[in-house]
Amino acid sequence: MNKVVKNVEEACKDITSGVTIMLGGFGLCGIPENSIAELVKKNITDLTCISNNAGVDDFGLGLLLKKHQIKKMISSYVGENDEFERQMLSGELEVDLIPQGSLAERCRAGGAGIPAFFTPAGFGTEVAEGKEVREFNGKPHILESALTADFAIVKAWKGDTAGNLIFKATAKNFNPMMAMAGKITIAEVEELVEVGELDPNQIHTPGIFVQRIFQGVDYEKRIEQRTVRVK
Amino acid sequence: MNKVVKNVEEACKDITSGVTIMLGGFGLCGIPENSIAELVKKNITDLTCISNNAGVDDFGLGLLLKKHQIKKMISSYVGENDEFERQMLSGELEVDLIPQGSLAERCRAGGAGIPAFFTPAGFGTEVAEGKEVREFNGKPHILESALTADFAIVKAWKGDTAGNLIFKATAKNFNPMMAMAGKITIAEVEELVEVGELDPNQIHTPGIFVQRIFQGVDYEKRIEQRTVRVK
Amino acid sequence: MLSKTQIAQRIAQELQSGWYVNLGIGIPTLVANYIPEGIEVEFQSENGILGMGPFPFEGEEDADLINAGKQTITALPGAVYFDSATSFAMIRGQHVQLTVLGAMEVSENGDIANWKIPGKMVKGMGGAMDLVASAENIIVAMMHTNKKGESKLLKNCSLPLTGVGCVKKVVTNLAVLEVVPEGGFKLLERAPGVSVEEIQNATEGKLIIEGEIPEMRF
Amino acid sequence: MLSKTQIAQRIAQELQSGWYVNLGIGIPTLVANYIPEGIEVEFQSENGILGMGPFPFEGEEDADLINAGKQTITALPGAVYFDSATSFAMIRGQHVQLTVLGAMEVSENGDIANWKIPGKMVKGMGGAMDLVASAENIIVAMMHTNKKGESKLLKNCSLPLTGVGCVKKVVTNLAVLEVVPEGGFKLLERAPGVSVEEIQNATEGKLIIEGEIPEMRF
Repeated sequence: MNKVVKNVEEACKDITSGVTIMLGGFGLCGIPENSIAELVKKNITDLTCISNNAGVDDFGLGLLLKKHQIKKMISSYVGENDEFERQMLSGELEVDLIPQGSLAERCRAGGAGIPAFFTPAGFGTEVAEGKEVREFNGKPHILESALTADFAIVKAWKGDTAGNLIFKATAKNFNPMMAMAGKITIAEVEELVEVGELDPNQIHTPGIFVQRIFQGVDYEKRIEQRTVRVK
Repeated sequence: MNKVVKNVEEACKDITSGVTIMLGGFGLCGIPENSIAELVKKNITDLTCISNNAGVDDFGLGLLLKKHQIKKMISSYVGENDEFERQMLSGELEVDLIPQGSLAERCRAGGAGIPAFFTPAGFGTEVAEGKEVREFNGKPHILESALTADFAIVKAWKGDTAGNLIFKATAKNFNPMMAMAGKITIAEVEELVEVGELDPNQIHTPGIFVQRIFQGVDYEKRIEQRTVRVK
Repeated sequence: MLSKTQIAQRIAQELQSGWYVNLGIGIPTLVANYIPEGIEVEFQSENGILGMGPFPFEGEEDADLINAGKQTITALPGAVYFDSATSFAMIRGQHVQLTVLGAMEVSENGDIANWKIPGKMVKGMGGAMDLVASAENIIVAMMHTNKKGESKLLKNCSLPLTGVGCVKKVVTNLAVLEVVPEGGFKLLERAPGVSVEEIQNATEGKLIIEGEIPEMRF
Repeated sequence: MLSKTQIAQRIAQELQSGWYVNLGIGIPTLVANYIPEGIEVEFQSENGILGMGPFPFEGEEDADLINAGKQTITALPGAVYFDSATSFAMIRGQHVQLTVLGAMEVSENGDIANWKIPGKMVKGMGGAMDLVASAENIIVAMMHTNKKGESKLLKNCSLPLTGVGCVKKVVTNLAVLEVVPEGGFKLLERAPGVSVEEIQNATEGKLIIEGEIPEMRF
């Protein structure tokens, strides 16, 4: 089952203004750099972006923010971005903040056909406002609903032509759940191989969740906080 | 963090009559053979076993059934076992049948701190009796609750001393979710290695879910339906 | 009248390239043998494999590699193994485009009963309830009547249900029928040599006959 | 009075062998530097690693290997990487034995506020709400008073809450305090050279003082 598309233009060809997009990554780690650049280039607007973070001013989703392409962000932490702050405080940008674990589980639920689940996270806080509360084992929980998106864009380390994906280290993060939850899931990979080259025991995201895959180019893989020790 | 115990006796030392045990495996594939043999030897009774299947007459959980050690089975399919049938029809054995996907998800939920979730599986059937029904996206769903167990016993292909596990092919099945859902999780492995020998990108079950691990012996790995083609 | 393998062969004509397909035990399993030329599909087995291949050659069986029927199988290039929660995430999340399974009864509103006969040994529903509750596209493969000659296409199911209002199409030894949204089995095709009257006589549920009913073609 | 590193050092004394531990950003991160001899713990970072090691040597940074603070890190032997859903399954499922995090306010019934100041830029709660709602054992590491000299240990939190009734212990620059089930901060230890009176004066919430309060030992 061949899911390969020629390049990022073809992968993103039907992404239009107003759609909802999930984007994998944690901070700048494991983000779909090629696709974000293409979205910037396409100049589409009014996007709803579901992503744990919002990039930095000049990289990641910050590039889309700068051009006012994003109408609404659904995230857990958006702290490293001045332009984000400006747009949020001025009311130009809608922001829906979600506990990180609930965000991950809501994406997984969306992909797994679970419309809603109970979690203790956020009980008694403003996150619980308007949500059903129920006690289980003596502890209050709130009902959270599934998230899905018109497009999910993920970045993997290796992928095969059938869309099977392998992630590297902590660049995995939100990518697998978002891959499950996209109506159309686009995977960009550092290395695209033929089917049969990946060990079927080692695949993180089965190709059934991926509709399009392409070989990415020129990965910058920027480091947000370079922390080192001296030899 | 060393989770290694000397042998199956030590791994199962505090499993007593009346406890609830989850056991990985699908049919006879990926079942914890060593531990089941030890439970038989220990002669404990009144067990509640959560397992997708119930083994065959002379292997797998069938061995525990034959000695009347099981009080209740929670399974999705129990079709290949005459003794099971006899005990069930005579009322000696309680049986709770659960849709396979709901069983898997309920174990995962138990391990993931999700006390309950909605699923469409079983709506309008006797599985839905007494359960809350709610419509999402125009489709009725039922509320299912998490499953946990006093002990979860899983079988892996490779494991390291920290309890990290790798499964082989379709012997993975229910093992990863059950590993998450046991208050005490015991892993028996075909090959026990030192930490550092498994690639951290390839581990299926992180050691945090495993309390005890041991190197199993004498795996029979019986095949239930030997189907072949001729060269 | 179709043989069981012909039922499978007819269902195979429904396959579309790019589909992921889950085949139940029995007649549905045979569908894999008749994939039309040029059609590329991938088979999911709910115990944890995508890209299921044929049975292994003798001596090459692997106890760790089975399908949901517990049969030894092989994996094709591009295959992937996964746990049961992920497997049913695929099914429940409607990532599997077609489910083919057997049934004891189907009702004219698409209810299906295929797991339990009161008073008889109950083997369990396995993954059937998840599959029928979630699949967008369900084809039932079965004989049109039971061993006593009674119709299995009914006004209402008499056996405990597996799922409600979910069956879209039924392929039997006599006919191809569509379950229409307003209720009823719309007759699409006749088995070679089988008359509309014979099908009508073997169908207890509402049979909808519109215009000329073509014979199946193989 | 303790320095920030001494707060971390005191918290490190709470570690028990076999524990999986999640450390928040700031003072909590420093705890990893003071693991007592003979104690074996493993650090979980919620972005997807168990078995987090020290910072990499210069030139060995890997953009794909970071912690939840987005810092480049290394992995110890026995480490494992996982996705965010699995990470929070560990946290929500109480497989992590200890969570250490900072706070802006803690109330005498264990409420915590650490994510939002009305009128200021909101950065988001990240994983904090999941961590505090689920952890069996939460230690808050913070200064006893804010920059204006106002107590951060309160009768009631004034800021929007992160979690309700969840904090078990607070280690500040002045004291170690236990949040008792009936409500109140039970004074367990004083920082070297700090008097009970000083702690009382810096604590707005109910302070419970029973018998002689020992000084911390390092």
